[in-house]
Amino acid sequence: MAAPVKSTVDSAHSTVQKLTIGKGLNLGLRTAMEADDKVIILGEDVGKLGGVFRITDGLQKDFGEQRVLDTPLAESGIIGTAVGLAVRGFRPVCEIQFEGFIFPGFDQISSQLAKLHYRSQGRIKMPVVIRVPFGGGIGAVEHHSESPESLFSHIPGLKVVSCSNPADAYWMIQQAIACDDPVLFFEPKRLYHSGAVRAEVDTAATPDPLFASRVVRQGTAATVVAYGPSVKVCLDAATAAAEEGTSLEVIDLRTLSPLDLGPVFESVRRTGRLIAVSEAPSESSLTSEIAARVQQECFYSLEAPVLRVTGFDTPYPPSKLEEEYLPDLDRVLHAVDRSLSW
Amino acid sequence: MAAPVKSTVDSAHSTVQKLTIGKGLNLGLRTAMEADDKVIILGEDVGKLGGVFRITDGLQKDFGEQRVLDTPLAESGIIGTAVGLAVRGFRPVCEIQFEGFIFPGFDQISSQLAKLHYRSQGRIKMPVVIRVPFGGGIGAVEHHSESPESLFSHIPGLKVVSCSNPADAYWMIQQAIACDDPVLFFEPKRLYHSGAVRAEVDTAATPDPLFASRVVRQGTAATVVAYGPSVKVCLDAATAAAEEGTSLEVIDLRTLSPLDLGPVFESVRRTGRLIAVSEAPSESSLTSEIAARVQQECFYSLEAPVLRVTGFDTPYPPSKLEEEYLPDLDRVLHAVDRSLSW
Amino acid sequence: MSSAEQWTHPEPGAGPAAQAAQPSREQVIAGLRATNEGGAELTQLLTPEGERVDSPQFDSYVADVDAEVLRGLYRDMVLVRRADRESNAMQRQGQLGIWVPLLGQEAAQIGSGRALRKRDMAFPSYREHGVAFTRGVDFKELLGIFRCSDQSGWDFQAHGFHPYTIVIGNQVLNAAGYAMGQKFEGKVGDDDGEATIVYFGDGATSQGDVHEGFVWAAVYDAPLVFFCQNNQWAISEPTERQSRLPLYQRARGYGFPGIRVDGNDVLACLAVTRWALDECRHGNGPVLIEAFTYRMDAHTTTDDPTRYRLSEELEVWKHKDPIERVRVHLARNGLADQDFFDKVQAEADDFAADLRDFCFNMPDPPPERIFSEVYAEPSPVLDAQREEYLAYLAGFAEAGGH
Amino acid sequence: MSSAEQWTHPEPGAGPAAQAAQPSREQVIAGLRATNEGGAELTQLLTPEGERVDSPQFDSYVADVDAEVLRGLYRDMVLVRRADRESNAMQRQGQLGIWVPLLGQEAAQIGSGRALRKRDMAFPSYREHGVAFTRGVDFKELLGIFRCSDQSGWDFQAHGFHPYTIVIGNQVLNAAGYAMGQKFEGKVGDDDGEATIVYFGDGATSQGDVHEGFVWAAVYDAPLVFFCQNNQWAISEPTERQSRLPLYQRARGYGFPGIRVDGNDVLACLAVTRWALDECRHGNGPVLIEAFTYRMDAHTTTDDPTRYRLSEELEVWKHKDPIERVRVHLARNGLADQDFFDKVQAEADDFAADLRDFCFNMPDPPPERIFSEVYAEPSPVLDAQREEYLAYLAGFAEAGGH
Ligand SMILES: Cc1ncc(C[n+]2csc(CCOP(=O)(O)OP(=O)(O)O)c2C)c(N)n1
Ligand SMILES: Cc1ncc(C[n+]2csc(CCOP(=O)(O)OP(=O)(O)O)c2C)c(N)n1
Ligand SMILES: [Mg+2]
Ligand SMILES: [Mg+2]
Repeated sequence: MAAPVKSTVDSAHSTVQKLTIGKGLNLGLRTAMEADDKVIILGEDVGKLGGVFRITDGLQKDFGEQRVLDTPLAESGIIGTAVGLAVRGFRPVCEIQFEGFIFPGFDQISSQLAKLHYRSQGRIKMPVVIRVPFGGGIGAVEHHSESPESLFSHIPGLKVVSCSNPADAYWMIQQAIACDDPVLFFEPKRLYHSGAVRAEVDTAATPDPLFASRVVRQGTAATVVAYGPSVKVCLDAATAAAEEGTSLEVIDLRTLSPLDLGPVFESVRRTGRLIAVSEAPSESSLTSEIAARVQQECFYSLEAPVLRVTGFDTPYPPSKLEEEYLPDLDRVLHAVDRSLSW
Repeated sequence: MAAPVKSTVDSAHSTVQKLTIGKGLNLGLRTAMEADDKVIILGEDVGKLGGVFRITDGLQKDFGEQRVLDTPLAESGIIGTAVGLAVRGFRPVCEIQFEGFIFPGFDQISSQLAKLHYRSQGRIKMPVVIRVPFGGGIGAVEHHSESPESLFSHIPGLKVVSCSNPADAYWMIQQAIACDDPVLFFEPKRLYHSGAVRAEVDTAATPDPLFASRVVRQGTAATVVAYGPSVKVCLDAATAAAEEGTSLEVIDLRTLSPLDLGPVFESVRRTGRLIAVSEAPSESSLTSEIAARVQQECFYSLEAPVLRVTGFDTPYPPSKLEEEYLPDLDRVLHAVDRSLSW
Repeated sequence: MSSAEQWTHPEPGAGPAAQAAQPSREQVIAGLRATNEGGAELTQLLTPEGERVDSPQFDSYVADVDAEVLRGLYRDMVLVRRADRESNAMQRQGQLGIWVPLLGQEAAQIGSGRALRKRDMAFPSYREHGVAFTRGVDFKELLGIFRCSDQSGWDFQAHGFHPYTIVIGNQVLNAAGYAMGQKFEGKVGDDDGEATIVYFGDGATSQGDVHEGFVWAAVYDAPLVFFCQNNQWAISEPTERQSRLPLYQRARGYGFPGIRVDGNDVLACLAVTRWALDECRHGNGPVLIEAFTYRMDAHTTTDDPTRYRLSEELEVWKHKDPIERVRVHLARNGLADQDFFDKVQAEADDFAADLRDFCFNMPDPPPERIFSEVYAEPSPVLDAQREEYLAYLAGFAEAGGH
Repeated sequence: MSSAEQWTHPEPGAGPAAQAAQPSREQVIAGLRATNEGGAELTQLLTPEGERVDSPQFDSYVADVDAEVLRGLYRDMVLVRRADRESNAMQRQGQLGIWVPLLGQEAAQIGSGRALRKRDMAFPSYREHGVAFTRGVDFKELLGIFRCSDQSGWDFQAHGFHPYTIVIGNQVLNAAGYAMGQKFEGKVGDDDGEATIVYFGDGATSQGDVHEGFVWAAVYDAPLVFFCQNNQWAISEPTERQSRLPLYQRARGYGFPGIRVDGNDVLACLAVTRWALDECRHGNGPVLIEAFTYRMDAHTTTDDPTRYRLSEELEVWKHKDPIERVRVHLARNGLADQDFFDKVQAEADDFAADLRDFCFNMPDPPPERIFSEVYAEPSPVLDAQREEYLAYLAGFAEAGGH
């Protein structure tokens, strides 16, 4: 394993910066590239353009064309060569332009990336990160708003995480790069440049571990668990609920595989109620898994079944309808009401 | 929609034949091809060889090279051209040689096959069947024993089914071909030629609907739900349990998406206990979905949490270890015991 | 099937190659990417200056193109450009979520689109508004996609025009399958044969699906024209990021003809595509056409090309404008007078105004659309979801608004 | 990087082409698939009759191959064939779950494998037991895969030999990435440069991944030799189901050299692969080699080739046997005596006996192996699953057996 991520305190400058998620990722990537010259970035348009979301902005200029590669247009190629680069000792960070375009690379992910460590009895490490902007709410055309993360959480050998705020963006991307396992890194694209989640990030702080969930708001009446873009929705819902006297506990899952459900179990044992929120379709999904495990671990604590607020089991609709499709504050609160009145 | 599958009684001959699952599929394919000359078969080695499992044996000889196509070696090509053939009005039946090789075709499945009907507002039908031999227990090398069906059940726009016996093999493949939606058809490869499930099939009978679950053994103490190759395991377990005085109800899921959980809910309301069995890894899987929905629908009926007996969350191990990896009679009974003593 | 050997050493665009290069203007921009690389191998019938050059190989394919037809092609191009610009503007005004401009690619699209016959089938990517126009698809029907109220509006069968495909390369395999179907149905083999054309970009050539489309079409002798619009850019990446060789030469490895045509020359695009379709109709397909053209605007309205390309490059290509050369040709040769040009302009303005009007008044789809047409046959699980959601919405309505 | 133009009209295997065709025997089997299609374009240094033919282009690459080296190549081939036959037999006896025979492909594998240097890297498919041998991988270490007690046993880094890859085409992209890494690390550019070789079959050429591997390697000038063993069959499908053209010509569309070598000629395979690796070491990669050979046995032990090919075809190819021609060459030219051949045979028998012994005594892996090495860093969820399962097993043990 590469050295664990640590902060480098530079006493001459303040270590606190106000960052968006996008800037947090950019700075995190830069820091990781400075720390280890085996870290390279691969993807479509990640070079001069800095990626269509500008997450890799400025990196090719500063690190050169052999560390930030504008690749040919093919996702299996991006991931398949990243696997080979990892065999050679590199730590590739792939950018998939939009989550809807990860599928041509699915085979390399499931057949090679996920399995080479196992197949080689641990001789081959796969420290590859695949960054995936995901989720809806940006008014886009087809294939630009989906949430396929559950698929990857079903594949053994992969690790899957998602960040929901600038500090996590900054730290988690570095931790993912430092991790010797392949990490699918899901980024909440609609929040990339959102002022609403902009926050001060102390680059000298000690980050939480990568594969750990976090209680982001404490409460007593019911537990709400979410990840990525839905965390903000749930926090807003909790604020609204509080105004009406209902105290919600909100947990940011952060790690989608392996799941760290300890904090969820602990919370549900107190509240007796759980609402799992995700933009993905519900069938055979992460929220199914959460429900399945919570009903088993907290069987005697549950006062209502685990309820789910998710995207519907349809293709992502024309985005004029996405406000209807995506879990929003109202739907979360509606589920809370149902849970409370079960 | 093509005409619904009906039996054609031929009074001169007996309509009852003793068939394996493999023969049932072969006969079902033949019958479908005779009934509709738009039905064509595509895949690797499906022609002269009759497929590596001989499921398409004899079909190219009788229907010619334009109806049974030995394709170039590329799964995206097989599925992508099947999509185009369907646009043209054909009803392609693709064979994927082993489930581990479906992944190069994942993109065409999720981006085109699953979505063209929705995208075109119903103008383009996608009557494509993808036959996938799946599951373990054949002592094979890597990529030949997996159970990826949960992935497809997570993708809206697809239908997913699995057969567990010769009669279903014979009828369900015809019904899948007659269905105007894309159907992923998972076939329990280790049972293809198994005498243990060989059975008499009456080709003049009226089949059950395709998208319906079925109670295959009635019982009172606990419910066990499974599909494909696991159904036999569960039936054997029920027999063993009966000998020890425990009465298990066994349900063959048959349709994995859309799920038909009505019979499961009904059963659980009687037994109060459910064990869901599948060879697939458990995380974000079909068994998660079953648990999630059952805990919600049968909240007050459950006397124990829904338990799952599944493959582990690891890559499929070297097959010398598959007897340890796959749910077997002992593990099912162990779960039943745990449920009963919760 | 044409002999494989024939294409082992293809000599594409043999006829007009000599005249094709117009070095004078290009050489102005030393240090820029070689925008004249299309030169020596380029099939061209109309120079950027509007001069008609002879082509022994392809003249016969446009023998019927008289002044009227040429004026028609001019009108087509002016109309789609006008509609394209209007749509671009409407995106700026918030009426469309995004727009994918075709600016600069009018000749490639109108020329190839007009080469198709009614029963032929076209599989577009996402930028083929000009081809859509030639297939009789109302430009209005395209807007829903970019307004994000819809994913594909037209009747694909009536128009012989498949829905737009966004995932790069997918449609190439779908088109190969469709063309195989034409062949299996016996619709190939003589002058009346059917054919299919599939559109994709220079970037797309790297995708596995495009390769597999080449393999399938070659192995099954599918009546398929691969029409690659090489507009020099895949978003920010120049063609050099995808290939060492000119893209039309990719065909050499598969044993079918590949040819590079001046994609800004509507006449050459028409001729070469007719030839290619003809090969397909007769069972000599597939054929790869590389239309050498230029994306004169941004990749989409969300793109900022100043980050990755020099404006000088655009200036050079302006000299090769696909519409201007036809205009000059018509005018110089007395094939159209000012009145004609004015009328076309007026028609284009009306066309745009009408489009604008339509777009501004386009209704949003109802929430039920989320659930409709997911399947051809019912799914009880989904029906239950729909009912539950509509009941939930109704609850809000009762409570006095969402 | 070599000039693209150079390969626009490649003249592959220019030197020895004329002598390459051995029409007499092939023509016996009229009506069979044209097994002599390799003819005119084939690079060959040793005829099936064991005659050395000159090659102006390639002779220098085997100038060091004296009698001793040649005897070594012979020995290599005899040993791997013997081990292959033994493994095949052990499968029949239930000691292996499956076997993937290399019979007939010894020259392609030994010739190319012996061309590699220690620091080079090889990415095999699943049939490269001969290459494994040249990389110093103990044949025993291969057996676990086919006994299904293991998925890859050797130390890939020490041997410069990647794990077997079963999913067709995957390894081609992985190898391209690895070769890019060699380049990025500055290990390319002179005689001491490193290179990578990747093995795949004729059927694999249809896969998108192989195409993308071509694209990547070409665009990044990766030091990668694509070594396609065209053994004429992809299970039951002849090469005609994959391509109209000889496969080496696929390279033409990408702008790098493609060459067809007699895959049953160990000397030619050695020479051509050395040349190709040399190109790569110097930064002129990639290169595609098509080794024209024949799968003399079934696809695997589960396959029944009588269902899809005529035994006459096999008979013809027996005349081209890769080992026999070296034996004849050595004998006729007095480079080896009977004693040598006897010794090699005895060594091969010992080799096989040892293998057999090892295989029959191979232990099964413990249940914990299921859970080990899934991740490099711990996964608590999986650890819990392991503990639970081991406890469950222990429960059985306590209760007196599973
Ligand atoms: C599989 C896939 N990957 C990435 C994208 C994102 N994307 C959209 S257009 C584009 C560039 C396409 O370039 P080209 O093929 O040259 O077509 P052009 O846009 O120039 O017409 C990219 C990378 C996509 N749509 N599909
Ligand atoms: C993606 C994928 N599809 C299908 C298979 C099943 N399969 C194994 S070997 C083979 C044929 C390979 O033929 P070729 O590439 O010529 O190699 P050969 O076996 O002849 O050495 C097939 C179809 C596979 N392993 N991977
Ligand atoms: Mg382009
Ligand atoms: Mg082969």
